[in-house]
Amino acid sequence: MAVLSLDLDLEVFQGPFDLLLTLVLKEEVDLLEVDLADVVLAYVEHLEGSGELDLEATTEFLVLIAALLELKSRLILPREEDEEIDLDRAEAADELLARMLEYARYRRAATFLRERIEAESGFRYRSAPLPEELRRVSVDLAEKSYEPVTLAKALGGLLRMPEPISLHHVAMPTVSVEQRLGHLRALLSGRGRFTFDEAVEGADRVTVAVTLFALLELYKKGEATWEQSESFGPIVVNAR
Amino acid sequence: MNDLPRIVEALLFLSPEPLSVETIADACEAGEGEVVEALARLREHYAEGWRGVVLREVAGGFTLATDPVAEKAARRLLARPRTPPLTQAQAECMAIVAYLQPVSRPEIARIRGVASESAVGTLLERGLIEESGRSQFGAVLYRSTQLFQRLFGLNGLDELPDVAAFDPTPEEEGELRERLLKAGEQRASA
Amino acid sequence: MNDLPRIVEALLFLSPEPLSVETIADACEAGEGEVVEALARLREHYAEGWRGVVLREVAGGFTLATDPVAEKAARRLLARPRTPPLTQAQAECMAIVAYLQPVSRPEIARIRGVASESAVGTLLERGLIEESGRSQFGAVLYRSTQLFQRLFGLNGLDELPDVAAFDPTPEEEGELRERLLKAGEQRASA
Repeated sequence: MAVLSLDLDLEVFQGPFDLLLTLVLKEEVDLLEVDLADVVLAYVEHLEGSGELDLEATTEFLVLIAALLELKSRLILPREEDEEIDLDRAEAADELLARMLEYARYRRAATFLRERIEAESGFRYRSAPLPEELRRVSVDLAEKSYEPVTLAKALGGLLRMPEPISLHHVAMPTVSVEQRLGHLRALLSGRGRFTFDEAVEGADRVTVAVTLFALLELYKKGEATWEQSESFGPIVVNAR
Repeated sequence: MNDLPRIVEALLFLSPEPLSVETIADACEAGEGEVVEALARLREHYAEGWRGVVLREVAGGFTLATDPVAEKAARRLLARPRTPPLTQAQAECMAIVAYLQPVSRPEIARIRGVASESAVGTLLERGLIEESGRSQFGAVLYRSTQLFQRLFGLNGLDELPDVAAFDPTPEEEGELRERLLKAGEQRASA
Repeated sequence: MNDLPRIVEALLFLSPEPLSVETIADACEAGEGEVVEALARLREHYAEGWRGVVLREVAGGFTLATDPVAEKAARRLLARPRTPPLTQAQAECMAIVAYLQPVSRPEIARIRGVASESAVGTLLERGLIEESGRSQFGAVLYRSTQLFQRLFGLNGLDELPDVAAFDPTPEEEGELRERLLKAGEQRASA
């Protein structure tokens, strides 16, 4: 089944995937309101249902969903406050189309190359060893062709100790979005205002990531807003 | 009787790689003009149609190869499959490297929208691409090889068609957009 | 028009070994009589005297070989060392042999953290390294050649540049080989 006809049943939209794309492009559906996780779930369900993995279709789906996710994350986090969201949205839709077109370009170039190698495969080249009398290379004919410093560089590079292997990621994440949502809500109702750093004090990386996810969820539900006065500066979260 | 065409033929027969006019001229201690002429004479002989070997210009030089007429017999004799065809993923990675080189693996993944480790690995292993330094962010860069040109029958990278030739035409692009929109309207009003 | 002489010519061109009439007939799925006839026709063409390649009948069967007229040019062409740029793997193997010689292949692999068969093979084939006896455990040892020094413009191994400039941990004391092995072990397990 083509990815584009994948049937979706979302909160803000019911219908095939290509229609959703169309409406996003026409700005009739607000990408901010589309739950992309549900789109992914619908696709996974469809895959499970069909029992087979169509690599081409899956690739196409991943390209589309990745582009949509990137767009959406940009919409959620406008770079400058005074930037018009609508302008961003139009730009974003154009970029989605541009990315699809770029990929289409190399897909077609790939078809060209495949046909070319196929057409060439009847030609074979000789790979026989040289006759004995011609095998000796003459040192006298050799001229300087390489820089000795490349050797020192190559050897120096080998002395570099690789990072010790981290087994950190093997540990199962034990923190859920629900837990972090609860944590953030408690902070909100307690103080009404806190910094992100305070919210994740002493937490490991996975917890920090999940907390960020929970924060996005709060924003989406209209429970909180945040501000950051400069890049990498503290993020202040306020109850809405 | 001029021996040059004979000598050139012998060199082409022996050399494992395509030979440029300059290299041949050096080896023969002859002028490049003479070599070009000798190659033209050889080409005539090889073009006569009864030969099982053809003179080809690939990867920036001249080389001899068997005519496809012998492919089936050659496969039986050498018990070696011909060049395996490329999978779609490999072909896409190959196209991106060929056109954008030097290009990094993350960039390939960005264009294709999926991680491309295994396809890039296979292309490396088959000698179709090779490393070519590192990007400013430390990612390994890749470029195409001489072997790529040989296997694809190209005499140089400039023989690749302009990549813009593969772009959807403005009409096609407009049509694509319009078709999407129209389908959307019909469904939306239904 | 009969394609058999063309196909036979192509097979002789490809095969590094002389081919018997029987082998050719099998590959072409033709009768031995037809092959003998095709060979006779080829012989006529090759006997015309303008070719740089000749058809020879030797102990094991038929083979193509270059005519002695091309020998001098062939020597000039092929006796010149080939010097395509070294890949990263080749440069690393070359550096290990140059600085630590004599050194065995397993040791090279341990230092690099990956098997290095193909890079070492290429260096051998290009004459940059050569065998130099065996280690106490029976592994072949390698050292750099005269050709290596010529191609890198060195008058002696003592002219190899100091590694310290590219050594990330110059303050660390100890034997170069030992430190390389240690780093290699970590790479292999990474």
